[in-house]
Amino acid sequence: MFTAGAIALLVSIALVLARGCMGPTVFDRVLAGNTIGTFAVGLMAVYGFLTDRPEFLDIAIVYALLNVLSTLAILKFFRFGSLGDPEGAEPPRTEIH
Amino acid sequence: MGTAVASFSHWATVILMMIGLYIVVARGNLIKKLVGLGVFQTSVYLLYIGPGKIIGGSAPIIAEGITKYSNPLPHVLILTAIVVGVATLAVGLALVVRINEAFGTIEESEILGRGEEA
Amino acid sequence: MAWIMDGVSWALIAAGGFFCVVGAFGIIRMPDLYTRMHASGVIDPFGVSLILIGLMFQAGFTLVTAKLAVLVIVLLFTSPVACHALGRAALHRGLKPKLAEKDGEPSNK
Amino acid sequence: MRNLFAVVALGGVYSFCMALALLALDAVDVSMTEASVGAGVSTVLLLGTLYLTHSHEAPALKFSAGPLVAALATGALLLYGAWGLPPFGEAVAPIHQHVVPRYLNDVIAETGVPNVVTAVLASYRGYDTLGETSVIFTAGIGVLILLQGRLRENDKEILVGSMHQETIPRVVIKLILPFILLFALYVFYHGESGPGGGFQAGVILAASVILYGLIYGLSAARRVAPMRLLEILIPLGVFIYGAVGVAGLIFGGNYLDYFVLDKNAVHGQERGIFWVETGVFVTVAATMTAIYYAFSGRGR
Repeated sequence: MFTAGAIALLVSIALVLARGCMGPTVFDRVLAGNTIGTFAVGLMAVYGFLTDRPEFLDIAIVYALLNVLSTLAILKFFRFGSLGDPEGAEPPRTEIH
Repeated sequence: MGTAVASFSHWATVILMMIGLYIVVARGNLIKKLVGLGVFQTSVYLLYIGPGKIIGGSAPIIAEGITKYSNPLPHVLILTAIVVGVATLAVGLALVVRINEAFGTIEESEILGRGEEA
Repeated sequence: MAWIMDGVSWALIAAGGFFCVVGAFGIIRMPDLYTRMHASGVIDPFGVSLILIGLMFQAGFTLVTAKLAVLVIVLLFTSPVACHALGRAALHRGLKPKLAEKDGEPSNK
Repeated sequence: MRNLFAVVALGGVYSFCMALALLALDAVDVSMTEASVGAGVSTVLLLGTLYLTHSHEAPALKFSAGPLVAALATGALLLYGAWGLPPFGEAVAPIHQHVVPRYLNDVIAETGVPNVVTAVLASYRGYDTLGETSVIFTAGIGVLILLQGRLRENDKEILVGSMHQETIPRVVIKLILPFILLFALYVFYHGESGPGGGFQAGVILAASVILYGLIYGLSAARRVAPMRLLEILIPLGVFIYGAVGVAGLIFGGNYLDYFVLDKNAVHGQERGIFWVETGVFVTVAATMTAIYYAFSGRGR
């Protein structure tokens, strides 16, 4: 049963990874990365049950909490052009393809 | 077949190391060089952690009812290596920023050309 | 009693895995970023969360269940925010959604 | 791939996969470190550098075979070497014979710490970790020296949060931040009996400050964790670590010898490990935060 869940998650990771490699724009890649992070959380939980030691969910919680950070950093980068204070900073002319 | 699967970790290590080395040497962009260095580092992580795994063993946190543990020593070494790795990555990126301020570019070929002109 | 719990968690994990694969297919097959984000919306609340809830039934009333519950709640909070942030960033950079074709000519690409 | 943004985004994916692989190899502590570093810190550092430099790579001038040949030769050599390695996953391999059985068998009796990785890290191989901590300290100083000085011209106070148009991230992050802080402390205190410890907790704490800075602006983050405080904390961690060692000397043992820190030797070990982890925690957290400040506060 756990094996089935793990296999489903692994297949999904492979599919999304393909999108991350193809992704025409940067945002597609970031979306793929974010989704893979979510899958990784599930896979870590399932793996804990597979090996009969489900105490190690802490790693999954770290992922779940910090996964949002990189996406927000990219949002901020594209909207304000900097990671610190936004005032007066020109958004960089970044190409998205 | 069995041995091929079992040596998967060796293969992954070797392939990642080749990729990392190639990026570091062949790519002119300094940020990309640092990313390649990161790939190289992760291959070293695998090189250490892989042999430490015992099939049927468990994570090295002592608990009742478990008799076989994987080797904790590589974990210790690599744990510190990761944090040191990110610290050195920061130093490298800081150097890249300073190079960009001095030369206006982060391409190796352009920096070298600039040096010859001067 | 035990077999009921097992059955429920089996069903939840199977459904979660199904939704995960469906969402992943959506991310692969959909034509542009915004529709892909729509597909990824299936993954967080249905796919992974259902798997985690299914695991909760396996763990019983232990610390593990509490951690899994925290995990589900955190996922339900953060991943929509990440998606929202991504959509805002893309829209801000002028990435237009691909609209339906009108009168035989592609309206927007 | 010419766009360095794509490289950064895929680098995050790579780090995820790496953490999963490490988890599958039973290295829970390492996996946790990789998770917190890859998801939190390195992406932000790379993005900060991209902002300060260029985000597009110039096309390669010409293809040269030399690096490819070198890489392939290295790979061939490594495979040749791997031929002689013991088979994967066998308990009889030499790596499992030397000191490790002692660690695994005696760790509870000697230190009372179930997490062998923490015990080896802080106690058995304390010198190594002292070295690593000073490397991090040095790296932090190096980054600060390299990047301090040219601050952004309009370094004004910002009364409203920087992303005040972005209501949803602001509210949700406000909800989540306390949990991240709490979780960092949990990882720190739980590091003796579960995966975690000073390194991971430090990185998570720094990540929470980074998140705060991203959402509410750098000056708000500077108010929460002022640079002057960080300049004290970075050396303080190393100092705590060294002081534990000196305390061992004072009580009549060797440097970094914890058995003498308490009448009960096991309690002494626990105490020593705790303080050493505290030192690591303080240094790592302060250094990572200071590095973030240095990168994001620099003007272009």
